[in-house]
Amino acid sequence: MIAAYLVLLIPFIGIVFFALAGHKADTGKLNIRFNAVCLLATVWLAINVLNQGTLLSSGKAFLIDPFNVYLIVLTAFVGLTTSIFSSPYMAHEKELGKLTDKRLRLYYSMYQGFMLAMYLVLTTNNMGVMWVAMEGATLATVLLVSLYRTPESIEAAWKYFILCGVGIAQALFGTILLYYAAVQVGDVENSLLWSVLYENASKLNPEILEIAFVFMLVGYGTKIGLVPLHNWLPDAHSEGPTPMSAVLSGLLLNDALYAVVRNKMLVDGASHSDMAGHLMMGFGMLSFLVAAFFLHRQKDIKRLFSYSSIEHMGIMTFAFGMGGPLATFAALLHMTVHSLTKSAIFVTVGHASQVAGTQSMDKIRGLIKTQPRIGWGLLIGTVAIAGFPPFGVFTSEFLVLLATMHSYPWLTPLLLLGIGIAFAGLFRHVQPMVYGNQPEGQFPVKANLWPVMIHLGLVLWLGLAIPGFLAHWFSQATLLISGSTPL
Amino acid sequence: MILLLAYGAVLFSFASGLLALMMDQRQVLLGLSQYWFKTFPHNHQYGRSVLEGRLQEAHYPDALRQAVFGLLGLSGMFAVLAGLGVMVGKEAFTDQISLGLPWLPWHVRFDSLSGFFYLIIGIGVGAVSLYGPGYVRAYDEGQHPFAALGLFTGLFVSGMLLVLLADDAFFFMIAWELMSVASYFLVAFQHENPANRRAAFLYLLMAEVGALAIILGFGVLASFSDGFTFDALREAKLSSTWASIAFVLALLGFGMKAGVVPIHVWLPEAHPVAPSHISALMSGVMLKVALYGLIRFCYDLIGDVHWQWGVVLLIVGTVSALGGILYAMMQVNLKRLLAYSSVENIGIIFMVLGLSMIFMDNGQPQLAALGFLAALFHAFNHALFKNLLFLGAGILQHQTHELNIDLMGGLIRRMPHTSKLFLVGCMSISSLPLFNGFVSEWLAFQTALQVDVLDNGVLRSLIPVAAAALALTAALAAACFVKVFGMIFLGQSRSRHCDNAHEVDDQGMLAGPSLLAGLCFLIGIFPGVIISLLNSVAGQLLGQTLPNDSALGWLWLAPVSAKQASYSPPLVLIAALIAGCISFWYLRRNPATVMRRAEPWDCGFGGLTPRMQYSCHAFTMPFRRIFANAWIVDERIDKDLQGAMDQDVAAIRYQLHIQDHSWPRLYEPIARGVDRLARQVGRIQTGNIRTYLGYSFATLLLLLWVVS
Amino acid sequence: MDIEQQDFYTQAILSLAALVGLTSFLMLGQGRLLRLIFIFAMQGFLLTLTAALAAYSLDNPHLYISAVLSLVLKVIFIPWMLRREVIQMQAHRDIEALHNKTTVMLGGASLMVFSYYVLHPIVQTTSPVMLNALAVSLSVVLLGMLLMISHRQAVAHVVGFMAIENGLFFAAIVATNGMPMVVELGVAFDVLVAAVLFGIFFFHIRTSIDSLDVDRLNRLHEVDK
Amino acid sequence: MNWLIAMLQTTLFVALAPLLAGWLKCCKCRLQNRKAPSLFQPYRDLIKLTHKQPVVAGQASWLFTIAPYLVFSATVLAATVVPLIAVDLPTSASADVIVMVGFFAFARFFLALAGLDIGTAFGGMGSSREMTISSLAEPAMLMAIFTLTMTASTTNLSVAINHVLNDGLMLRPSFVFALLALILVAIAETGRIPVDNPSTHLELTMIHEAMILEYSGRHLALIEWASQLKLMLYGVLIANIFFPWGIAETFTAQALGYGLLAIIGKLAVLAIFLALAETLVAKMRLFRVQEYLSFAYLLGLLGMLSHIILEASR
Repeated sequence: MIAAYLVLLIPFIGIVFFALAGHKADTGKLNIRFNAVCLLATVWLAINVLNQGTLLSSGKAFLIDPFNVYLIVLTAFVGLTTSIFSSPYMAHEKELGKLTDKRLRLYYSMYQGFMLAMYLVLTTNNMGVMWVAMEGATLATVLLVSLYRTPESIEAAWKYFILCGVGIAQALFGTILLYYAAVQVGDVENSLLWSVLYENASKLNPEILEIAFVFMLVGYGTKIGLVPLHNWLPDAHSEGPTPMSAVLSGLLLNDALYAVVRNKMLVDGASHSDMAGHLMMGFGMLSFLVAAFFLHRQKDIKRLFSYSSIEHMGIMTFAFGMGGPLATFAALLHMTVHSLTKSAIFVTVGHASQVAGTQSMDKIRGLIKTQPRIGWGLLIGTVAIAGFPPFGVFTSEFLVLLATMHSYPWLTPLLLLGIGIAFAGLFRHVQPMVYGNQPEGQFPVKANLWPVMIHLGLVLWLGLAIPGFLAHWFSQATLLISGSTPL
Repeated sequence: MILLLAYGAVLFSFASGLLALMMDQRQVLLGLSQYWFKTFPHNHQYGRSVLEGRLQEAHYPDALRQAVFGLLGLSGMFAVLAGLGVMVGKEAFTDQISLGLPWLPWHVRFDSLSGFFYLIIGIGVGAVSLYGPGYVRAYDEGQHPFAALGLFTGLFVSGMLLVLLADDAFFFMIAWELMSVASYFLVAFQHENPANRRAAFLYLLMAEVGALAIILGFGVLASFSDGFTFDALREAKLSSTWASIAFVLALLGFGMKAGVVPIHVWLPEAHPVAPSHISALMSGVMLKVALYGLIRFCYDLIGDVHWQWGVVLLIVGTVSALGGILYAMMQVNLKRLLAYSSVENIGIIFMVLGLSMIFMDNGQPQLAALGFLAALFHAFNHALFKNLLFLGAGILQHQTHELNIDLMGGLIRRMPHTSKLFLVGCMSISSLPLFNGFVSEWLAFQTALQVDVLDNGVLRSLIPVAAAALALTAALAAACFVKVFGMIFLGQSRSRHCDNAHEVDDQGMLAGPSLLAGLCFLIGIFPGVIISLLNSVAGQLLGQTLPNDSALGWLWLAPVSAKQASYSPPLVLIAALIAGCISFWYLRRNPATVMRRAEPWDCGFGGLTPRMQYSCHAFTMPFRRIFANAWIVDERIDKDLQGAMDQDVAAIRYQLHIQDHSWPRLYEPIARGVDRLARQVGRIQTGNIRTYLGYSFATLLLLLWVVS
Repeated sequence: MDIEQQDFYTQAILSLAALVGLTSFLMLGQGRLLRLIFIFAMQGFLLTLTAALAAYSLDNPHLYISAVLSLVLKVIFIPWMLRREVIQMQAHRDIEALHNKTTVMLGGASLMVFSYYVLHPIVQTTSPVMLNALAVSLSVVLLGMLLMISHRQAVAHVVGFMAIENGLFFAAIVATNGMPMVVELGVAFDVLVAAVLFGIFFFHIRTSIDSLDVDRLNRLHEVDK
Repeated sequence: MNWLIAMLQTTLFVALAPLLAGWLKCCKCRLQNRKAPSLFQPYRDLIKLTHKQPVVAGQASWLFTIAPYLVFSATVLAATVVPLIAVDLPTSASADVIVMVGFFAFARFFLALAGLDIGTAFGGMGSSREMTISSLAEPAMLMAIFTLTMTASTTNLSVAINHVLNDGLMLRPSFVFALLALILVAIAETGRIPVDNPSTHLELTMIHEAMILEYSGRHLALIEWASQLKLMLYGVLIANIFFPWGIAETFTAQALGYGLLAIIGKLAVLAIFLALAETLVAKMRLFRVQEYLSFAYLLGLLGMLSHIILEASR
């Protein structure tokens, strides 16, 4: 359990430290170290979980089970690789004069703040604290979205702030309702603890829980980016600094979905109707389809990939909603591979827009000829995210498709349509950027592409074979969520 | 042992891909070799000198290319051996590789059907590996890095081989998509051309949609069984409706890859722009893998085929065959033409396969086996001659830097070897007797003519009509390839490039096609070899082989019974030789009649110019008039007028634009629809935060209303 | 349910609920920013009263902390901050003309009914008082959203946002006698930080578009003009 | 022995072909009130041509010189398949009717290539037209033949003829249609009026003649002979399939002699009909040919359908 406290403590120190000294020249490297230590702590935590099974802290304040342990490691990992990417990236931005010392301090401090919020969301056992942490994540990142202080970025940040704030307020209402339902059957003190709620789920009033779930879904769903609550997402992703987009897409959305799924487990325990699942399926499918169409109309490279995130979150929500071991397993896997792939893509996207000096896709051309690594990274990343094997995204989409065919065959044409359209939307934009001749005045930039290679390598590995411990966690989590395992 | 050979083929192709990555790593290799010889200084003196010679800067690229293609060749050889071995052994091998999902390792099964397609791939890859080193040398390393080309070629080949090995849906799809993606990168290889990018995009998009359809097809089967292994899927008990849905999905998916009309459009876009040896593999081999998928899916996994599916295949095949050859005829780009001709041949294969299904469901397993055999035989033949023709086209492109048939001409004198090889290809594809194309077509006719055994009147009248369409296709194909050969090799040269063209220097570039041409001829004469191999496939898959096809001895081909039909290519060859020799001898014995060369007849207008010749468009004009509705023809004649009253014609420009019907009828509406929908959907994102809040509000109210 | 039969606490809570609801309505129809802020402070005060009352009646000391928090934050700090900003930015003279005030008010009223309708299933498990209180807090939340949707001033959006928070707070006190302490503190912290951030944003928005009208924040759209 | 007879039959086929052409020309001249040349004039022409020195265009390739031999051999091979005077000969088992069509295609393929080889406009024109017409004629012909082969359920010509013989005289509607279709196709394929005119060298109407315009000497002889052979082949096909009576079923000298006489008689009559038709009908425009051939195809199809609907056993 010490590991868990450590995981929370390190970013907390980070916030304070960088708030004071974030403008120094080697802060980027220091940030990497902070994240690296954090990753070590999470790995330690993971080993503990692997050896001892589910961990519950003494005050029951923290719960580490197979469902969140891998997300914690993933968070730390993506946090680390993104910090590796952000170090030269931010240095470059500072050279260009886009940033001042003060803002760099803010950036690094809030980076750690965001990581703290993420860890807290995942580790906490208390649904209220989860909400607080989720709101904290919004607060930490909202100033980062407007870091460049351009009118667009301020607008995006404002929208992000208001929409997510209002949205997440609904989630609090849902949490209060949940609490209300819980205090009627259990003791007041521990009634918001998930582990307690989960044990008593069958005693809870299903009607209240269903209403509570609606609020939760709308609330956290805003953060997941479910259509039609998604409007903030492309704006925030496109206007903030790219490392931020990478962690937003790779981590924040996952964690919001994590929160929804935790709640769904409670609702499923209380009520025997599939209402929660059906709502999630509906939202998931809608997001997936609408985002697929949105992809076709994008002009900004980061907006493009943020819509792709919406699309994938839609798939995951859909799969979680469908329930069943296969779909749940697929959704868990998809969370992992999507995070890895999408953050890798954002890294290359960041460098690509630095190469071209713009985020406008019309002006980015011939990346492979200009800087082959960035070009190939973007292309391969897109291939991976589009769901081509042997990358892991394929595995999860394959399972989702098969599960859908099994349970809701009449939905498969929609899935087929959506994947096809989304694919076309992505590639019609990505291809011209990476291929073709090098335009005038486009030169390579200093870039560290190890994160991309590592991420894509991992995704490839997950596509070819899922390592034993991960498979074990996935199947345990599947058991927890859906009641049976696919094994 | 045989399984090891099969794995070896995969590994070698994979290794060749990885080796290609070493193109930029000469220093690393040099360091490695020095380290190696420093550690073990005593032995390998000879090897050391050779290796270090190769690693010198001047020799390195060539040596590496040789090595990469050498590995590919080994892979091909192993594939051939493995394929032959499993077909002769008539035994299926299974294995598991501990990759994949935790509860689903990759299942491997190598049986006669896989073996046969292994053989096809092996031959194709073997020919390409001979041809490749010479061909790719022309690429500028800075512009078109060999590393990418070699890597994806290796992956492409290993992907195709893995598809054949796969014995569960998941592994199958991984291998399938590996094949698609790798070939996508190959199509996009020369990506500075917009045509390449467009083709690659279209190709990948259609591959993706097709793959999804296949996954769903597997999904249907998996819904009725417990697991994704093919063994489990075979056990699936499907209702007739679901089986048909699965079939349609499979047809969509595999048909998209195989290129049946109207889902063929990626083919004529992608094949012309890929490097020629890759187009050869794609057209000659990859389409066969799609065919394999369909056969595996329908005959093996679903099991009991319905005759209605056969009718669907028959119709789709007929349309593809006719459409393919008609479109092919109108093309002026040689590789595009060949691509359309692939559509035609795939159509023929599908037709025959459809016949086989019809017979199968009507309780005629023997005739089903005949049709099945004819289909596979044609697939094999098509692999040979299409590979040959694409490699030939590659030579032409390599030597003349031109793919436009209308700008070639007279190359038979400048490129004698190439022209002979190409002629063999043209004759095979036109299904002329003595060549392999004819044998499979003959078998196809034999299958169609057995229609008398059926009870269903509709089928009885439909199949002969299809047979006549097949005849029309064959005749049109002959016309088409007369055009191809005539325009390219005969007549007078139509452009400067062709004037300066000469035969290729690289022996390998001729060796590859020669191998294929030789096989085309040999199999045309001794088809029994392939048929006996195929009998093992049919025996394993359908449980039915052809009756003793050797009743008349190995010289004869009598698929049903000697009474009904027989064909003996060796005898025909002998007879032809006798007739030819006699006439030759008789007519040339008089020394006074030595041939004299003179100017050709020019109607007294003073010399022929190349522009007087019939061009492609002129040659096909009668067809254009007769089958006017098969294309969207945009013909324009512009006249430059001059002189008083504008009465003198100074110059005439003729423009002809021919388009596939499927674009404006099918694809453009879809593209427009998506764009329009996307525009509508885009209106959600108004930019006004109050609207967004409104969405959120409305969603909340709606959901609350729903649950309460 | 007869109000005469309830104890004094319940009666007081119900009255306060009615007053909170009323303040929400008042805010919804208010076009002047300073008055809006004032009504918001009033609402905060009512919440403080409620918390204190609940703490007193139920003998629940940690609700006193909630009451103090709410007093400090929602009655004093946030209104003060908003007021200062509005005056600084010379926005207090802007009168926002609501286009269809009647419709909005009617909509608000129907929202109240809707809240009762939605929460009606709960009635089986709980006292009607709770239902009333919950319904009022839900309608405060919804009215807060409606306020944001109908007003164009950024300040009004912040007020709406905080009003939603008020509704939640009210629900927490009435229905469950407050959340666990750690959550309460966390929420209060979040609200505080949010308020500060809003202050920062007013400044940024003002400098970037020279106005606080959120309708002018519309560069990021995807509609073909 | 059988093989000997088969070779003899083929030789006979090749030898008689010019005679048929001569007879046809005779009939035609008579019908047109012209003085007819000798019946053996085609032989004399051929001999004359073989003694001449062939003149070949300067830029002609090896394909141009080899094509006549190939064309001739392919046509001879086709002739081996078709029973002329006797059925059940071994050569007809080595290849069936589909192979025969294949031989025709083979010959045509090379003839068309040869036409393109020199690079004159005429050659290209002839090749293009020839390929067009034949690609339309081929399906029609197969349709007609399929009717027969389905009746006899074999594609082996010899067996099929046997089948018709054994059935005796039966009125089959399908045969009527097939016969008509085959006649139409034969006219088109052998380049007779109204599709093509073998005796014209008018530039714009030539089809077959345009392709071989550059040939002379022995090459021309071979090609001429091959086309005479083809004419005879079609004649024999029509005669022996639809009116097989008289053909030898045993290999006695008597039977063979009768067979020979019978076929000569049948061909003579057929030639008269053909000459009559050529005299009465005018040549049609090139782009009417497709209508003509689609009519043939339609007839073939009708034959097939009437076989399936009216005659089939079930």
